[in-house]
Amino acid sequence: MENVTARGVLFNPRGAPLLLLGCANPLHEWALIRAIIAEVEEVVKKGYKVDEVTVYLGELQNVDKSVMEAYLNEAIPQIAPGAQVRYETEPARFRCRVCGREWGLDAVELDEATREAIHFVPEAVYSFVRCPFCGSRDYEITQGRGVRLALVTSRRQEETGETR
Amino acid sequence: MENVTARGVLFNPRGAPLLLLGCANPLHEWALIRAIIAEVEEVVKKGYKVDEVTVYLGELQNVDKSVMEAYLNEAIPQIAPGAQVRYETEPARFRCRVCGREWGLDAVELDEATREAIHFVPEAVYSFVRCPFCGSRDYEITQGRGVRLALVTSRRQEETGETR
Amino acid sequence: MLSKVKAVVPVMSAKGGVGKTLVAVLTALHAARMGRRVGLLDLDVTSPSAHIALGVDPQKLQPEERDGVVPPDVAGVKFMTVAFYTWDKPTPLRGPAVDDAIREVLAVTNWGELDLLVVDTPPGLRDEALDVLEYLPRPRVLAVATPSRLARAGVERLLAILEEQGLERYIVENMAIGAVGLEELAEKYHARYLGRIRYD
Amino acid sequence: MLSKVKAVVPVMSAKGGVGKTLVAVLTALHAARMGRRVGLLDLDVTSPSAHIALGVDPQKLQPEERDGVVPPDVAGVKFMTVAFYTWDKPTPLRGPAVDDAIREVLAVTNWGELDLLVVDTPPGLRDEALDVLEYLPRPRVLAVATPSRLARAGVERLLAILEEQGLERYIVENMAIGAVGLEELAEKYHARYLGRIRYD
Ligand SMILES: Nc1ncnc2c1ncn2[C@@H]1O[C@H](COP(=O)(O)OP(=O)(O)O)[C@@H](O)[C@H]1O
Ligand SMILES: Nc1ncnc2c1ncn2[C@@H]1O[C@H](COP(=O)(O)OP(=O)(O)O)[C@@H](O)[C@H]1O
Ligand SMILES: [Mg+2]
Ligand SMILES: [Mg+2]
Ligand SMILES: [Mg+2]
Ligand SMILES: [Mg+2]
Ligand code: NI
Ligand code: NI
Ligand SMILES: [Zn+2]
Ligand SMILES: [Zn+2]
Repeated sequence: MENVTARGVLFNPRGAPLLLLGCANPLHEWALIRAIIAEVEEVVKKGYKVDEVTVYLGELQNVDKSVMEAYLNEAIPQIAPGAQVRYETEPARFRCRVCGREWGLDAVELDEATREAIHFVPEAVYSFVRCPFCGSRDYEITQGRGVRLALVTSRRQEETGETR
Repeated sequence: MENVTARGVLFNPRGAPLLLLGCANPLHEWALIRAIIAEVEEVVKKGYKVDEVTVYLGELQNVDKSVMEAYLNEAIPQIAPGAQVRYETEPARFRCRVCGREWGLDAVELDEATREAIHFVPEAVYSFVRCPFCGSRDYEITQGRGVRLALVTSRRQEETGETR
Repeated sequence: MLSKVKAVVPVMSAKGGVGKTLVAVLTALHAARMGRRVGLLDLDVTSPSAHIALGVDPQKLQPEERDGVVPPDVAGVKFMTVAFYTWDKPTPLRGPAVDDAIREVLAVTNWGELDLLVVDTPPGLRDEALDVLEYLPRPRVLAVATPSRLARAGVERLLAILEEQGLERYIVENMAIGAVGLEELAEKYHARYLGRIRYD
Repeated sequence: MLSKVKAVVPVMSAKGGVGKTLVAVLTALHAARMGRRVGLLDLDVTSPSAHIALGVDPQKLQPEERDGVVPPDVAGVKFMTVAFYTWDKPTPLRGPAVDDAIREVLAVTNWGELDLLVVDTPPGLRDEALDVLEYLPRPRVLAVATPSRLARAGVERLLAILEEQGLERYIVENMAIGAVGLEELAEKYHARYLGRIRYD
């Protein structure tokens, strides 16, 4: 058993052949779904058996969970037979590098246009939000940024032996 | 009991009044010693009792351990009575962001002038060393960079109550 | 979503103010006028300025949500910038946040089929430059240089990295005033010299 | 070791190539000629260039180890740069490494008593700019700007941040060619306008 945790949004930057489900979805979430599928495919191609896929949905980016579920619950069993798919919502937390204090999204006010901008690029938060305690823009998003994946995998039987 | 771990070299950037031991040491290590002392002082001033100070000495920077010991074994008990001081040498490890492989200093060759440059600013390693597997300069120093401090502290009796 | 993009040309330099943004924008506009399917991506995520050179207001022009995010068309160029989301507000970012923003933009932008994707970048050998080399498929780097002595060390450092990574590299000399050219630099680092642009 | 430094003046701009390095070097040299005890620190750790403007070879000139690292004297200015350790080799660094390098340099440099420490910085709102605001005591920022339209958004973003952080701020206009000045920008962000430097 092995735990593969990847940071940030996952995608195959070198452009693996894209996938299945020939339907054009009108949402930007579709690109994130594709990125997740490409990542799982990549791990399968490397010879791992995927036992569990956990999709963390960060509160900051606020993606449409029902859209994610609708597609991923269909697609993942196709490319990783037997894999369990779980979803977890992660509250957004920030820690200031200047004063050291922490806060969540409930401590700040965001209008509709700002929420929309952050939905597409979560780092847009740095344009709109300052530390509520000291006013600094030098803070970290410690959790709940965007879409994140954790995979529990095992080596496939026929592939065991030396790992490169 | 509480564990305060700080990353990187520690120093008080805003320039707390500097310390004791009125002797001018001919080595650059002295500046690092001062930074450690300032950090411990700061924690004591905040009302913590320091039970243990661990000084990690990274293989990459290769500081003179005997100089560190000579001064810190004297100074730390003065500012943090009862504190145990420990030293640990940390081997340098690198992980490539491009090919994912890891290596240590034994995998690379460095001449005297290069070692000297890295001794003063460990990040100079990026000027001289590339990933031995794929040639990339895009790698992380995962451990053993430079001088690092870990403190084990407890709240002082008279100060317990609300923490700010 | 770069799988249907034929050529990726990042415009780079270790030094700022040498004309990267101007060269990137003019290259994209020129290619579009020649009938190529071309995209322009501003990866200067903390100080985007390609939209200013293009003369568009990032708050008015917005990408469409269609199987990802489809960049709007500006004078025949598909244009993408984080300024669509950060507007012209100050957006100071530390390295990991720059990297995350760039990964996000690359993951969600739906370029469709392109003959050429021009990528504007900020100066310096920082996360953005490393991300360009790490995430973009077969980058053919256009190094922008000026004849100035202060700029020269910067170009040399960039060309040295491109050469050691075995990447295709081209030099454009911008704001040429006198006669001293950068041809020998091109020769030293085996880059192709594409010629010079005069000072206005 | 900045405890005996009276004034810290970082020279900054969100845009590159506006003359930060030149302004920083000239300011330091001028102050030294006026009899001030002055230091110059190049915080452009991935593309240092102050040594080039000063005309020194970083491999020949080296700091002394004495109670830390004592910057060598160049024309009356105590000068410190990572180029003493990276020479002119390419040194691409991601954000956390930039931050570590800056902390290391600040921790080990023994400036002694100074009236003025001038700090050259790279362009952009990145780790270096955030470190300047976080680690340097009471920074009095000198924002360098040019009249160019592309540069203007950058200055505005920098001044907005300095104002919201309540920091002292000054503007110098460099490479002024025409007549349009930046005085109204200074007014808008309550910065002191220090005048302009003509194009050469
Ligand atoms: N060939 C040129 N002649 C005159 N001005 C130029 C030329 N190229 C660029 N500039 C000006 O120089 C400045 C910097 O150009 P820019 O494209 O923003 O550089 P960078 O993106 O490298 O920072 C801008 O004001 C731009 O208008
Ligand atoms: N007032 C000026 N007149 C003519 N050239 C200048 C002037 N100020 C700067 N330069 C030139 O512009 C270029 C960029 O200057 P530099 O100080 O390196 O900018 P930065 O540090 O902001 O990147 C250099 O080649 C420099 O010699
Ligand atoms: Mg630019
Ligand atoms: Mg832009
Ligand atoms: Mg400069
Ligand atoms: Mg320098
Ligand atoms: Ni969406
Ligand atoms: Ni030493
Ligand atoms: Zn704060
Ligand atoms: Zn590698």
